Amino acid sequence: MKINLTSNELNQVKILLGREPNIVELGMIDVMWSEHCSYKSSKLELKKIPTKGRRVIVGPGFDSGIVDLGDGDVVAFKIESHNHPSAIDPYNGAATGIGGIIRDILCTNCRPIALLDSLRFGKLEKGHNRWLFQNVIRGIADYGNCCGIPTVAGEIEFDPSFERNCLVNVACSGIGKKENIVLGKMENPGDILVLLGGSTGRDGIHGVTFASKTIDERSEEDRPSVQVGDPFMKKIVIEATLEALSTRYVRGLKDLGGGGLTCALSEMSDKGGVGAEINIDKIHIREADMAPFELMISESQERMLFVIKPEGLNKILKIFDKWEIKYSIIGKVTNTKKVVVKKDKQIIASLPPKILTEVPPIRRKSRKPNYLKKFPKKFELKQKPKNLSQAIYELLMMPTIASKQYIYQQYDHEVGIRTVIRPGEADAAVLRILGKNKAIAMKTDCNSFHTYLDPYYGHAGAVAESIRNIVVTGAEPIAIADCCNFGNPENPEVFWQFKRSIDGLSYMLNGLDIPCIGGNVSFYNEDERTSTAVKPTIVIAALGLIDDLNHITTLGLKESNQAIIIIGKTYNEIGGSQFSIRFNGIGGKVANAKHDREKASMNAVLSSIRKGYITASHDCSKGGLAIALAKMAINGGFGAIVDIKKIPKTSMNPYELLFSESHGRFIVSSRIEDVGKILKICKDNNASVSLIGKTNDEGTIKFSIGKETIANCEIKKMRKCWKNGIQKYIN
Amino acid sequence: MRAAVIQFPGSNCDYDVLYVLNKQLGIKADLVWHRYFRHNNYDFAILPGGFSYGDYLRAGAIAAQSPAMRELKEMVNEGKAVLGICNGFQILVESGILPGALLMNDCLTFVCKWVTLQVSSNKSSATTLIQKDKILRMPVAHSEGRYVNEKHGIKELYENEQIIFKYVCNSTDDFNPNGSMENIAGICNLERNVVGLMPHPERASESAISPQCSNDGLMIFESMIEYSKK
Amino acid sequence: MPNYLVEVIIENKKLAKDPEGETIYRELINKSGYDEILSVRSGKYLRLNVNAQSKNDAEKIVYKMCNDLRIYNPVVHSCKIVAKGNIE
Amino acid sequence: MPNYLVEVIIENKKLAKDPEGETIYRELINKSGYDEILSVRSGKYLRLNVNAQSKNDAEKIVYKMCNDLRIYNPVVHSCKIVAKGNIE
Ligand SMILES: Nc1ncnc2c1ncn2[C@@H]1O[C@H](COP(=O)(O)OP(=O)(O)O)[C@@H](O)[C@H]1O
Ligand SMILES: [Mg+2]
Repeated sequence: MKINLTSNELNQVKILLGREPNIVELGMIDVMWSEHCSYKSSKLELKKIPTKGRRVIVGPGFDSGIVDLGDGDVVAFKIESHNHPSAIDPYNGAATGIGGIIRDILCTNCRPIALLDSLRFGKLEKGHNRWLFQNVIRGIADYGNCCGIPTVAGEIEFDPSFERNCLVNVACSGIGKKENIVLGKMENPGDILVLLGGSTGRDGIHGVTFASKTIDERSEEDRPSVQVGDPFMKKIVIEATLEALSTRYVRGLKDLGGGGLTCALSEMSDKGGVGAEINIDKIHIREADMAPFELMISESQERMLFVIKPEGLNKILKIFDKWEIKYSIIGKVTNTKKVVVKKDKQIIASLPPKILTEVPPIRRKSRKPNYLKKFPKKFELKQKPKNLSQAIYELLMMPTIASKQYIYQQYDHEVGIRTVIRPGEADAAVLRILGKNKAIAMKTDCNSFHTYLDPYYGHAGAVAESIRNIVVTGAEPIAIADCCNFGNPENPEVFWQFKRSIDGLSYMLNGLDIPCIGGNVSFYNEDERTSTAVKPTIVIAALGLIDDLNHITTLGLKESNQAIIIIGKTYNEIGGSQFSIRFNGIGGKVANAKHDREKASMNAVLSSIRKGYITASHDCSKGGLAIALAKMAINGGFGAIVDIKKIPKTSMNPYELLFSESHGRFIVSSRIEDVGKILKICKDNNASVSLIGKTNDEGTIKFSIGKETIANCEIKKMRKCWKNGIQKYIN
Repeated sequence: MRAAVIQFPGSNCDYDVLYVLNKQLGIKADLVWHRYFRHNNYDFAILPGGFSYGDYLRAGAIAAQSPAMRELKEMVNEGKAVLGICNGFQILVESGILPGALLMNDCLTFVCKWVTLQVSSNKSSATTLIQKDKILRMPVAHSEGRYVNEKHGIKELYENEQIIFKYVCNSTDDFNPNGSMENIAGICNLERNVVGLMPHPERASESAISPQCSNDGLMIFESMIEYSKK
Repeated sequence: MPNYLVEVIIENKKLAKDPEGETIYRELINKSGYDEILSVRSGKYLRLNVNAQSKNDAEKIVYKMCNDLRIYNPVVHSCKIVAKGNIE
Repeated sequence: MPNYLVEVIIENKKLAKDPEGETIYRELINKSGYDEILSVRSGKYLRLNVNAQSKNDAEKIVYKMCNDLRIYNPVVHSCKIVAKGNIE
């Protein structure tokens, strides 16, 4: 057996336990003390993130967070990474990532209704990156589609830092009733433990310790630990589980993910202050002669652990039989406050759950990275694009900005008949609550070019951008979940990035008064040989509530002769922008997201949408004003003329006005007669605002400074550039 | 009037169809677990979309062999209306109730998008209330939807007016999403009571969730109800 | 009774085309360097473990099964069944 | 130079799950009473026509191609390449 505990940790274990652990116990402790299960490097930092809010029913600490939508409706929401498996087997790695996040939602007794995927790869010019990209997407598509859960939104970035470590983050939301929520807890001694679903095998061993290591030669031996997903089995597990939960005989439920049975048993018994006893001979297995510790730590897919009231057992087993799904009655809840494992009636492990769940945190060293000192503070245009029109066409072709149709067309984004706003129609996806005049909006975001130059403001910005993306559809933001992706935390420079990132994220959440209801940390996204770590990336998944389906707004321009209005001020912040990256490389001052500005603009936009004044709205982010407006024109088919002199601003440089990625900005269109009302709402909210132009049907987007035209782009040509940006790399 | 929505393991548009029948059209419709399906309890049946048995082997191939299909064949023989949507269509083809085959899309990937259809014939249980040649908007979502048949099979489909829906050009994009022969999107049997189609009418039955406010799909369900009244 | 390994190979008939084989072939030509490869056909493969009196019997059982259960669709597929040596 | 028929069979590794094969076996073959069939593994099949000096060479070319084009992923798949007699 390979042990990853350090000798120091092993000593701590002995002290805590007051004796030597036996081999089974050691296996269990080893897996639970891994970075992935224990959060030992991150937990002190994560404590800083605000998690409370009036709608929060369940915050971090359970399988997924849950928020209250009113009228008894709740939404479970969670995001998770599956980076390491995806890097070596993009198809199965991504597929089982989807499988895992679905289970997290399912075990709260909410029906999973939507998936989101947030992806990062190296550049598509390289064959290896194309292989990862195409197979990750196929993996997500095959799994999500088969389970009947629509994949409704996401984002994608391309940057060389993700070449050897692609990032695959997936989020899921589920809908349920407040009174029916079930948690991952055991509370009543005597309740029966039933393991449902896939059989336990060696295929799932050491996935966790694998995710807590960098990818190097060692993964050769680890390789069999990438699992094959079975979405058909998952679909059956979903339906059988929901049917079983509807009997109300299920008192607790947890999915088996990282740490397998060990994790489920220890966390559930710890949360309820009880104990658990199981008999491993009862577990249904894939392979004969598995060692007890293997059974205890295997992470074989598609499994759930049910805590069932004894009087309801038969009824529930009948449901499992109807679905022809395998299960085993493995043990019961006890009052011993110990997790006890038996084999042939002999006790082979007996541990207090706390030793498995409360792993001592590690205080990591942190130091400002050297690379940050290299970048010039001031951005200088060394290489100028031929002309501004050309710059716009070229930015539209950048895969990070270009159309994502190639991706989302492979995802069933409509199954479930809830999808009101599909990918491509607005910044966020909108799904209705069946039978109600309500909907939820969701989107994931992070700009890793910003976060690399400034983890603090970059992540304040990631929060702001994800929230803006749901606000533009007409949703009130209610919560976020976060997924951290960093290099090796033992490297002080990486840990500095992590700390600053969490600080920036917390700053914005506190300022906007939005709680974080869950998250996930993935470290060691780093190529050991070249010690290149991924750009620091905390993906924010934002969730919003729309309380009237009539208020939903999309991004395409709707008619000619409507007003174009910009809300929010444009600063001299072109560092880390797509424009800068395309023409000058990375460097310069990154957009600083400030919560007061965000709040002012968001409130103004939201009230204007809810009053019905806004006909189209789009968040202004990657590529700046020029690209935001271009996308609105491409989508709606109407052109526009805009005078950039009128933009609320701090500088008069046209590059900055068109391409700066300052936060807190929205572009909206409205009927001419509503302009005054919108301006007033903005003023009341203290938001900078200006009427900058008008839509037309001339088939072009024209930017001018006063009377002088500085760029004039054909919609047709822009559409072509934008549509081909990714597509041209396929076949 | 009572309708059955037959649920196989892996069906995933079952609840969607049920919602349209029950909530939109006020029809009594039951979700019926495939093993419990008995044809004489129902006036018409729908095989919903999804991934029955995970699409393993071939989409619809395993469900086609299930006992539920024996029941369904009796229902078909009695002349009752049967509609197969997407995976339901695949099951009908795999069980031999409808001719031909539905193979992997030309593009080798799953395709989810809205398409334009033309009603090639209104002589079928699913189109009795729709004008011939009418244009409908509806989404597709499948990876095995390419309709293939032998030359004489296609000829027979034409001769007997069995082609019910075709993908047609709507000026943008590739209009045929999967490379189907003759742009076939849906067909019926010789007796015209069984119809299968790849697009999803249940996703186009409410303007609130349609990009162009289309509720064209509703007409297909209404046609089935009308047909079953006879 | 001995056990036999029986292979089932299902390919698309010509009328059904072979988009997957064609794509792989196109990739080969595009990436060049593989001029020696003249054509590619793709198919589905099943490997069965069959308990039978003889190789011939094993093939017969699988043949009947493939037709009864429509492991292939004769309109568009060809199906090849070959029993290999017996398995210990 | 002669042409060889080269077969490529890609399966999930022996110890990996094979949900497709397992489902075909459980839901189709076993339920239909084919008790003589004891197990099923599923895979992908490619049949190539290769111009080469020898059988051995043909196999080598295909092996290289399968790796270059990532026809299979060695992390989860096993890949068997067999050159058959030459084709006239
Ligand atoms: N990986 C993905 N999966 C699903 N949908 C995606 C993905 N990436 C982008 N999208 C969708 O494509 C649309 C455009 O996204 P994006 O190019 O990021 O737009 P913008 O930056 O203008 O907001 C959005 O609806 C988004 O949800
Ligand atoms: Mg956006």
